[in-house]
Amino acid sequence: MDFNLTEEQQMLQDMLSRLVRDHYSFEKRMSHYASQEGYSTAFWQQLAEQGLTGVPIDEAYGGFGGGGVENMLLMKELGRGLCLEPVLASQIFAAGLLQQLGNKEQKEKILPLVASGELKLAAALTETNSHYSLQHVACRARQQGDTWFLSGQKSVVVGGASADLLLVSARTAGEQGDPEGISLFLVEPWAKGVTRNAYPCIDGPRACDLLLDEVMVGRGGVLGKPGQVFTTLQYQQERAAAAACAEALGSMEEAFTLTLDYLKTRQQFGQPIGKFQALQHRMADMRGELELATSMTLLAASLADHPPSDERSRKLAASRFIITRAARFIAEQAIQLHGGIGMTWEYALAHHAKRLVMLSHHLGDEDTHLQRFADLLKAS
Amino acid sequence: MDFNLTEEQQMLQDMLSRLVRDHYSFEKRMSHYASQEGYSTAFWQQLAEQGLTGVPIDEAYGGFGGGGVENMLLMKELGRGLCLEPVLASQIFAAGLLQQLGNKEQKEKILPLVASGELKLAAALTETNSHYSLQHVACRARQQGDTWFLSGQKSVVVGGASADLLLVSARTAGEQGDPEGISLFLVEPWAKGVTRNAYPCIDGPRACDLLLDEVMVGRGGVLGKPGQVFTTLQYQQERAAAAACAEALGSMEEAFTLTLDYLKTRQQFGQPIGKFQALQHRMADMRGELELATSMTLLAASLADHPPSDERSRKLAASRFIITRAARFIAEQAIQLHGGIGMTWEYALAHHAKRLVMLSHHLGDEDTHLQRFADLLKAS
Amino acid sequence: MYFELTPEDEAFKNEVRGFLAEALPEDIASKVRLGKHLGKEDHQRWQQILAKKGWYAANWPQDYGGPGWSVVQKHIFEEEAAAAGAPRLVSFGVNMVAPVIMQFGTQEQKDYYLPRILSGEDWWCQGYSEPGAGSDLAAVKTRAVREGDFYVVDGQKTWTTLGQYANKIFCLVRTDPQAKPQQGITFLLIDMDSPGVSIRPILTLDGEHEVNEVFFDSVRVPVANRVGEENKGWTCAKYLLTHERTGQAGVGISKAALAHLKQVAGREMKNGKPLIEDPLFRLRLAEVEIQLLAVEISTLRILAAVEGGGAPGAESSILKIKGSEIRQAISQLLRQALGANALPFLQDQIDPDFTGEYRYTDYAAAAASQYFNLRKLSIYGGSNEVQKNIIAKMILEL
Amino acid sequence: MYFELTPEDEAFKNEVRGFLAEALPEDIASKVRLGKHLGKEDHQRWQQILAKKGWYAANWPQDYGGPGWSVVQKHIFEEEAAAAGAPRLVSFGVNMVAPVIMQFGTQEQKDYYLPRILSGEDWWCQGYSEPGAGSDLAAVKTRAVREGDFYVVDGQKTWTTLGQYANKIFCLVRTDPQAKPQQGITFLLIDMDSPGVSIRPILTLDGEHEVNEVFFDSVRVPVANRVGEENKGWTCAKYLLTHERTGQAGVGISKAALAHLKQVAGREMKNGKPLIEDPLFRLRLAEVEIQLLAVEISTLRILAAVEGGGAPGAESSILKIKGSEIRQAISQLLRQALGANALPFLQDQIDPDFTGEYRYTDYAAAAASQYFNLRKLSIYGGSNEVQKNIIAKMILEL
Repeated sequence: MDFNLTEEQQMLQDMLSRLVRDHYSFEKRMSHYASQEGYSTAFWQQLAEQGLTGVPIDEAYGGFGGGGVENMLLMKELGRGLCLEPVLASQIFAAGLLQQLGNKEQKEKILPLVASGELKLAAALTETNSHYSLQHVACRARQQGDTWFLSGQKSVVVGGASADLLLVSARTAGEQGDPEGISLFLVEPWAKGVTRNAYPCIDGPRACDLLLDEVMVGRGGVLGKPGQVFTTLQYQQERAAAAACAEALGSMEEAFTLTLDYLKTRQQFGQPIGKFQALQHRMADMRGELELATSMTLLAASLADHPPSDERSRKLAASRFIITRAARFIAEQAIQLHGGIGMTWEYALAHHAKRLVMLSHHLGDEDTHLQRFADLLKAS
Repeated sequence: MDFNLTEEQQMLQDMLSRLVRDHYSFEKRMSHYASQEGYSTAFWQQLAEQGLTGVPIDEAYGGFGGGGVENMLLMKELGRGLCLEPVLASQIFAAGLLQQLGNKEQKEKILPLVASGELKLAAALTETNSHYSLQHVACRARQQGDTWFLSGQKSVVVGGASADLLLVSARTAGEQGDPEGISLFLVEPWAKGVTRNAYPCIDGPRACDLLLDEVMVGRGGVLGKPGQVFTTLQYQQERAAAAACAEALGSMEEAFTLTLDYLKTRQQFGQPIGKFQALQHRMADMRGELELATSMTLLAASLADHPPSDERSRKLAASRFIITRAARFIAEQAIQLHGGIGMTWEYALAHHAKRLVMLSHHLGDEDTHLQRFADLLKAS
Repeated sequence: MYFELTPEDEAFKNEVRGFLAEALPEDIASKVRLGKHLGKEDHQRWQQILAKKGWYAANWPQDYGGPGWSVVQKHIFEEEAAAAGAPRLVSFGVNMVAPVIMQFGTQEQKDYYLPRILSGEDWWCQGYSEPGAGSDLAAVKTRAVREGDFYVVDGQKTWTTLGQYANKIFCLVRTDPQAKPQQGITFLLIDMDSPGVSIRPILTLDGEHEVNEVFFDSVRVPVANRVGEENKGWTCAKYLLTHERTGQAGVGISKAALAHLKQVAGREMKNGKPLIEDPLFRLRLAEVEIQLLAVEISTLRILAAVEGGGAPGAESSILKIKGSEIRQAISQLLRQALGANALPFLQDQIDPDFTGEYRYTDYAAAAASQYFNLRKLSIYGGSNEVQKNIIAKMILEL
Repeated sequence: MYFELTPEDEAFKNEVRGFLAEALPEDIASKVRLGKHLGKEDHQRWQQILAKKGWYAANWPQDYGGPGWSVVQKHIFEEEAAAAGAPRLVSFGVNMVAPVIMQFGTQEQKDYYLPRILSGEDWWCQGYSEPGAGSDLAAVKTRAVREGDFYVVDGQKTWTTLGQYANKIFCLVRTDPQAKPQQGITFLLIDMDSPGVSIRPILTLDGEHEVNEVFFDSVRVPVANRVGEENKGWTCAKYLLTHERTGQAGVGISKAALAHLKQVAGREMKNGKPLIEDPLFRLRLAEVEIQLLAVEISTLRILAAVEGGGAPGAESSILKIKGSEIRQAISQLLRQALGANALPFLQDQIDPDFTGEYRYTDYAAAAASQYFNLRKLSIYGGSNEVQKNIIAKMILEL
């Protein structure tokens, strides 16, 4: 049992922390949000130059070879700064899929470009009716000789707006809802038959919907064994969820700090409102949730790369449940304790609150995780 | 819409309130609890003399002919005094069953004695494995000519210890769990083959287990149509639950008042603890729950005698959910706000708390009622 | 004791339903149901329809042009209006400043202002909160110095809801800085187009312009615009706050929102089945519906007490708390029901005049925005914490 | 960063398991699992088994006879002991007064008292709370007046847990009534059989005799029994409170209780199926198990920090709150699982020496009593409200 960071991990954390602090003030964040790309290409460049876009990528492909803990450190600091760059979507989620499902040729061709930040990926796995389930795939791929033709739609692909290459799940066999028969394809967003509608999400990042109309994918664009990728998608979604816990934790810590500072300065009824016992106890409750969320983020990080097992899935669901619940509680209470000012666009807290609440819409909400844990409950 | 009591109802309430206040101090209550019978035969006598044991009984049989509202008034005051007499079990629950299922002869023979307080009833419907469900009946009745032979067990029959006549459900057809095939029989507790094991419940009243070994019941002891009584049992259990809401409300009001008084007098850190904002807000929360519980008790009383319908069942489940939740919250918080003193046997509050918490073990707990409401949820 | 409506009230309910079915413009109702924003024009159109029917100033005495409804009738109207998707009335004029003017105003003020409120000629906004005076209203700093027949007003108000539409603002201003906080405050009626009044929008976290800052720079306000005595404004403020709290439970709105939520849950899919058939989501729905039922009955009880001549006491604080929690819970479930489809932030699709094609469905567009917007329910009109203080002090005497 | 045990700790765990399997008397373990009461004899028997193994005073430095365990080893022991059904140690002697004597006592006191604690010769109880001093410990009124080489003690203590078994009591007494509340308090060791000491049982709501009132009527206590300086008792009290709070999360106990709950839910039936298959009950179980996991990891993090040389700060208040909530929640679910079978109150079936037939099942007998008894968890050792005050003050600096 050891909760300490290695020297290398400590350095990584310090580097990230400095970078975010120096280059991602709230004002800058809001101008990145309003920019054409919806994030800072300059900051992305900085991450790339310092090798940070390569943190989650295998060393064999020019990355840092980081695991769950490194991804945690990365996302926690980016979460603290409400950073908008598609690090989770591209470098962790999609690149991780590629690492697990891609063949040598695919990985050698693509991953070095991802590690260096030159090429961004996005995993397009969900559809309007899938409600966090990766097995409800209606999008279909039809094989003709060596070529596949993809048709259907993909919905709310986070990071998809800026992606240079998409990993699209489509059904090659079975009926909607079957875990069997799902395949994964590499699709270029500007390929014929692809329509991409991009928009910002309410919590900051950009996403897109994809319309696929007989999109051609050659043999080199098939990832993994056709029809057999569901368990890997699930496994990788859990890995991404572990990293997302860390992002939320960074944001929670910041929201908590902003609120604590506010309670110490805001005067009402002749004293700082932090002197009111009811508010003190609320803050104590929030601090308690933060403590549990911190623990479960660490647990998730330590389990993310374990081989698939019910035990790992169970504990990752538990982590995710604790974090989404804590995130919403802290977000709602932080607004409440601020009063009106906590609801204003001009104030960082409001954007943390949105991020924290909407977190549950990305990789499964509280009830999804609670139900999953209950399904995997051990009888003794 | 009218929430006012009629003059007659107001008189009933005043009479009860005075009776309980004058004859049921906490000290007396505890000595009744410790007595042979586990309740006050003298108080029962007083109730009978003032016609109060007849409140729920039809006028045709010497009762007051009261409905949901009268039963509410009755039980609320008895709840306030933590009264131990089997009014709910005998006069409301069991007598109500008899009124609904009995034939003219049965009713004329039995109900006047019940109304006058001379004969006490109890409904023995549950078994160790039935978990609040009235259809999980394993106890069996076998017919031979005009005679039925009952064998099996009945469990935690509240009021059963002091009952002079038992209403026992037994299966005459079908398998355990079937709503069809359940019949109801009149059984004398001293009949051959009946073993009665009595004990106090942790919240005060006495109950008993019944062991039935080939107990003979003649034609005159069959209530209602054999095999067809389940819906009536269900309906009547809901009626009893509505009255139990009122009993809980009386107890909640008393627990709340005791706590409020304590907060105003108990000094810590140089002031009455009621000056601490965190405790004030807790009391405000409790007051809020009490408000909702009051409303739902009224609703339940007004619906109790409505003809059976999903709408009635749904709203009674809702009432019961609100009351059991409020009861537990108020009980737990009342103890917490008192500190150690709230946990002592010598203090009335502790017994209110036990009654309020254990209420959920009598006619279905929070989850039972929530699930029932969810099952009956209207889609729009 | 009975919970049913009397035949008269039942008839009134049918009359209200009939009227709403006929008179409520469908384009407005649709915006309300979908949680979209309403424009000034939407509000005014509906107000005028009501005014024409004589139902706009439902809370006014008949002498002033009110319909003379009983408490129960008012409740029926509110509930039916909400169910039909009518916009909640903007209350600053008709239900906030008007009662104050009726209670404390001069005859001239009554004659001048009340008809203009009824006709929709004036749109009022509220100048209560200041940057340093939120929950602690008695801390208002905006100064009004008497100069002959005028007060000269300097200072700043904030959280001024829909101030951008208003031509009038009622304000608490400090006229005696030496007095204790709650004394020395005066209640003034100010023209928004007076020289020296300026307004700046505050964008809320959902990107919306609903509230404003209002600045006063040497604004000259005739003494005739004062309601009540100088330095006695706190009396008006308290009177108004009591009025504001009543009905804040918003039962009708919550019932309409719950019905909408169920419809959505019947269309959204989870594991290949409508979400409303998902056992866990059903439990969530059940819990909020039960709570709402309990708050509804509690509201009726308080109304009945008022009808019987009682005054709505601090019990209305309980309803305010519970009511806001329920509305927030429903908005939470609606957001939750939409899964990832709650994420897209397409502001044009929430606009009052959007007529294009929705990204996904009409009901998804505003769901998350509305959830965030409704955080205000537990903050404004006296935060829920302040309400608990009131309960502790007024009901419990702690 | 890794959560696994080191091979050495893994070996230690196996050693502990082996020992428990062999040495823990099954009759005691069974009582613990079923939530029944333990007699004095049960406690003493187990203490002596541990003492013989050298594992009784796990928190003591090796110099005083402790086993020299690391923080992680202590945790492993506690968890394994709880899982096996070992009784929680009565901490007043070994883990409360002993550290105080080690830190503040004279050499004579150390030499005299510590071996008697180890051997079980002395059974200590705690004289902190008074009728007027619950959460507000500094308000103690029990007076000690110096007369030559003695203090003469008059007053009353309350909530004295298992005082009926004790021959010694450590007390906070007031030696300077003029001083400020937290000053003027002295820490005294008193023989329970001194003339003038009397004890009266307090029955708790579950009908149990676990706590007592202790009265002092002109009790003469040698000055040599004072720990630390006169009027400096608050220092000892604070030191002890910190010690008391650590480990109050009771993770091991909760894990054992949860395992027991699942077993019960596997046997109790609902709708003809084992309750553990009921979807809603499963969700309740899932929620509490997740929370417990989170508290467990948090405990490990704090332990690791302590092992690394840090001090357990006010974070232990968080664990105390969460830990007590979880234990209470598990006891609530156990009660709930039993349905109507939780109602019968058959005290003899909870007695340490009950050997008869259970009314229903062994596990049902104590379930409701235990739920009520465990309300104490959020009250004693500094109520959860006091813990929140500590968090606000110490961690948050509000």
